[in-house]
Amino acid sequence: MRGYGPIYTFIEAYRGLRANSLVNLLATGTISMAMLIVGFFLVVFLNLQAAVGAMGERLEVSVYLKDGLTEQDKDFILTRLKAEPAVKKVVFLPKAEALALLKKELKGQEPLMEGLGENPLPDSYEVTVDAKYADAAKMEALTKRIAMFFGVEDVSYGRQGVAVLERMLKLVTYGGFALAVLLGVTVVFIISNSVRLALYSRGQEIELMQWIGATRWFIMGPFLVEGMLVVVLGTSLSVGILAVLFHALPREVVLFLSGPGGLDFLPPSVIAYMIGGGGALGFAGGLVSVNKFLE
Amino acid sequence: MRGYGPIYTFIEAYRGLRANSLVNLLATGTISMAMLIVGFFLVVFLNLQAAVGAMGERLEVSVYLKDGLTEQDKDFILTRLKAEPAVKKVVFLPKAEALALLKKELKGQEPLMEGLGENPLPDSYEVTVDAKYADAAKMEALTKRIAMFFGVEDVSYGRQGVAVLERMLKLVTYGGFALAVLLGVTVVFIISNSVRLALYSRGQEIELMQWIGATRWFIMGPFLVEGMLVVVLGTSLSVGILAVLFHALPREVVLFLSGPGGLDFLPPSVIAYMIGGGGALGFAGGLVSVNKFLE
Amino acid sequence: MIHLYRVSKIFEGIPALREITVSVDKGEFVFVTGPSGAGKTTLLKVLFCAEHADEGQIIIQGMNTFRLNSSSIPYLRRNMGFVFQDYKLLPHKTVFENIALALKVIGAPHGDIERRALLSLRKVGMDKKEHLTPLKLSGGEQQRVAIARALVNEPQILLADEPTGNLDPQSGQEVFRLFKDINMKGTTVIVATHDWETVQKMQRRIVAMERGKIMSDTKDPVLDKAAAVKFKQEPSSR
Amino acid sequence: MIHLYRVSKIFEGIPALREITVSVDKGEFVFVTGPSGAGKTTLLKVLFCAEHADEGQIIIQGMNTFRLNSSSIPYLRRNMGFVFQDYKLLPHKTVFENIALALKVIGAPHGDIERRALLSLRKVGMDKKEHLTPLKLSGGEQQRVAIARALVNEPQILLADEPTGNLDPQSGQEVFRLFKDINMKGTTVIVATHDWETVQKMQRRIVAMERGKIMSDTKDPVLDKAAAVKFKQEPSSR
Ligand SMILES: Nc1ncnc2c1ncn2[C@@H]1O[C@H](COP(=O)(O)OP(=O)(O)OP(=O)(O)O)[C@@H](O)[C@H]1O
Ligand SMILES: Nc1ncnc2c1ncn2[C@@H]1O[C@H](COP(=O)(O)OP(=O)(O)OP(=O)(O)O)[C@@H](O)[C@H]1O
Ligand SMILES: [Mg+2]
Ligand SMILES: [Mg+2]
Repeated sequence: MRGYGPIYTFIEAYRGLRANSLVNLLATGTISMAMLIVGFFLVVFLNLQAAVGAMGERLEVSVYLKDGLTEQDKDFILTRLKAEPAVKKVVFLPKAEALALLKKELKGQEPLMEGLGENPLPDSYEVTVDAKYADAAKMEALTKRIAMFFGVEDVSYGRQGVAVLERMLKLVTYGGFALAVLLGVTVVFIISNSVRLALYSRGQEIELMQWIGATRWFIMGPFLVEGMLVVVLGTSLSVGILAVLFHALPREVVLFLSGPGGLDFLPPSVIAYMIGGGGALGFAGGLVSVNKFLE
Repeated sequence: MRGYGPIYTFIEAYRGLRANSLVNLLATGTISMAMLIVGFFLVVFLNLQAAVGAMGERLEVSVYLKDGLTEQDKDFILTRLKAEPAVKKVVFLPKAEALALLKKELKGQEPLMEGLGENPLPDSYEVTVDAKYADAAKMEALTKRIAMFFGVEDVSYGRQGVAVLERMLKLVTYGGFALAVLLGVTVVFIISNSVRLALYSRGQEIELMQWIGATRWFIMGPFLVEGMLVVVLGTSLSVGILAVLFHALPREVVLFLSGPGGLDFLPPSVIAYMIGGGGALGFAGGLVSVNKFLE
Repeated sequence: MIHLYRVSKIFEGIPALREITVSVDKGEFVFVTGPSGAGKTTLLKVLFCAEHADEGQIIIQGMNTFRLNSSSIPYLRRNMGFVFQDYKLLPHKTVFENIALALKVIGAPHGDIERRALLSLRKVGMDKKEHLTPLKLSGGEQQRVAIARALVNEPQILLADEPTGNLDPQSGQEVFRLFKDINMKGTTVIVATHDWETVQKMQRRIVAMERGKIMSDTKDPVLDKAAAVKFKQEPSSR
Repeated sequence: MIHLYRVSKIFEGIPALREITVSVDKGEFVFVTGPSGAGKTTLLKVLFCAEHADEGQIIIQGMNTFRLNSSSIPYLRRNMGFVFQDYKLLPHKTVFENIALALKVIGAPHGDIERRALLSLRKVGMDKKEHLTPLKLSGGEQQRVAIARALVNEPQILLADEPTGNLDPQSGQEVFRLFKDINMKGTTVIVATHDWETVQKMQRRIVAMERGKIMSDTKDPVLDKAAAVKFKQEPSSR
């Protein structure tokens, strides 16, 4: 094949794409459809992951202080809290501010507030816990420990929240993995099917090539490149459609769906992985099909 | 075609399916993929609609009563409330029960409760409004009217809730319609493409049939039936996959997603419509393709 | 029965038929000869309405083919049998199914199909291979199946394009004997062939073509005289 | 050069070749004849490694084809030209591209391709139609393109299956003249044909087959005598 191997391969692949435009259109459509699903779940997955991460960051414990502590007592508690490895941030919340916050929260139930004579709320330290400790057992241990500190009246945190967070993290991790495997298998199946279809519709050509002395690689090359191009095209198309759909999403839906970090589209690196991975799968799928066909 | 028309047509369609198994496999796969998306959105849409409906049914207005009203006063208010056409249901909530409810809601913030001497909450009527009145303007008018009643201290309802509900209803209606059109067009495109592909791969056969004196309908029949079968098969497959996925959904997700009515699968009537409609689309798509091909 | 008047067919600027005028009576047996690319296949295809003539008039069984709408072409074809130069057998159907299809298509009674198909296959000696697909047949066997298909409907007009090109002399002779029989029963037969020997031995009308024109016609004395020289040359040039 | 020893090929229980033993020397010119379905095509395909023989030994250019692994078959084929009975031209490529592909496939230098392809087409008189696709050619024209493709690589062995079935006598003669020329230059030529006239006129070795067996071989005195009767019959039965 002295010298014109790759050029020949690409020219033939391009001709193949044009000559079997209908087959390839259908294959590209199928693949972009599959990739659309992949992309859709990737968007959901990545956003969910970000949301879970953000939720972890907001993991807060309220440490209510007894009344009448001296500044020294309070500083001592602060120091001990900061010494805990699980603690990321500590903020002091005076009782007056706490009441203001509560009033805001209870908007529309003002009658309740009217009955309060003096501010019944205690001072508190609002502690932010590291996401690594988002685990029911660890949180329980931490709060028990803090509750023993001198001057601490009570410790409270969203027990339910932590449990939900924990399950969500598991769900996102395992569910995402299962989905990835399922969709990967589907994509490989579709691609190898499409390539086989393209081969099938050109069986005559392949047979003839074998009969005039063409080597295996000479025959296979264009088909593999063609399969790869179809996948890359289909994937790019799906990313494009997804981007259009994403930006056409009504504002209500975005607000409804978005986590604290807003709703993000696929980052470029993920898109690159999708296209690159798809191309590799297309090549591999093509290889399997062609080899079977040439037997 | 004296007598063996339909039998011949179905036998030939079945043979066609088997002979072009690869083409048909890809077509069936593509269609079931498309129908999977259609079905997925149908599930989401129908559940969302049910949820919105349920939310409408829970549209509640709290009518707080002044302290020290006589039973007669209260009865009079009740009668007037019931006379409002928008009102569906009225329940009396004594102040003691209201406090119990509040305590439950404020679980974890007990220190607040401790400061309360006497029950500061008023008695109230909890009014359920008909879903037809889930409209910001109408709600505003209604609450203004009720606030003027003798003995009523204040009226409150989830202003935000109503606005969200209104937008959601719009979104579900318009968005659902747009999606349906988009997916319908996609399905028609895929089907007519698949049929054309099947025709294309059997161009030789069709040409020959024309040359031995076959009429248009004799040639077209099996292809149309074949196209229809492919679509019906693909759709049934997609419903099956969807059902399996639906029942394999982790409990967490179901809880996370479900509205007050629980998460429901597609009702049989919708499945029947999907399959029937798909079959009709397949037939129509086939008709267009075959006619073009026979020119 | 068949009348062509100044019929021309042009493919991408190159004429394949140039003002062909020829008439064939009912029950005639006509050979069409001429070198490769002379236009024999094109002539037969035009008669079969498989190619549309660009100019001239074609009248078959009293019908002007230019005036036919496309939905009546199938019915015209049901009176004709065509042996294609490249057979055109369906590769995924068996020999029997290939023949049976030709009967089904014209709506032959269900019960008759098997009997008639096998009878036709027997005539060309292919009844023993009825269950094979054409890909498993030798060239000559495929050709005989194509002939059986053209004959199965007992057409009023038989058009055969090089029907013995892949047959050994003996099989070829049998095929011509078959054509003679069907001709005796009243079928008009038009055969395009290179088989000079048979053509001369059969003593039938010969239309010789070259570059899209009729060079000689043994039924037309004027043309025939003009081509006398050519005829004499033919055997020696072989 | 080519040795077959007790080669058999069975298709679904029916033998197409039965214990064929034959040798062809380098530079020989051999005709293979026999009735339709005798096994001529199968014999050529076995030589070409397009069909796998079920029994026996096949040695081509010193290589035992049973011992070849599949990746070296392409290289064996590069020394052979094959004219297929059904042409096997690619319908979506032009005549020129069909020929050029045969050169590309074996890695001919880029600059040579056009010149060699056109030269080969000119030899069969098809250079003027190089831009057409095979579907637009007449039967005989397609056959000549198939011949041009088999010759373009100047193969050491030429296998031609019924190469003149769709050609008029004159074109057919030119093709045989071409084969004679290439044979003179040292190429071994094996032709399966029904064209008795040419076969007898050419005065070359004749291998006659029937029902998968070699019935006579003009180079093998024993077989030849046994078949003498048959030969005498042949012309009269035509
Ligand atoms: N579809 C087409 N497009 C372009 N040219 C065509 C087409 N069909 C036929 N031709 C040209 O018309 C001419 C006559 O073709 P035709 O097939 O009628 O010849 P023929 O007499 O049957 O030859 P043969 O004996 O080789 O079969 C040829 O030169 C061929 O190239
Ligand atoms: N793939 C196959 N499967 C089954 N039978 C086959 C196959 N190929 C050939 N045959 C049978 O083998 C026999 C010999 O076929 P072959 O093609 O060699 O004959 P041939 O001598 O070339 O005949 P022709 O002159 O008609 O071309 C035939 O009877 C044919 O039906
Ligand atoms: Mg012809
Ligand atoms: Mg043969």
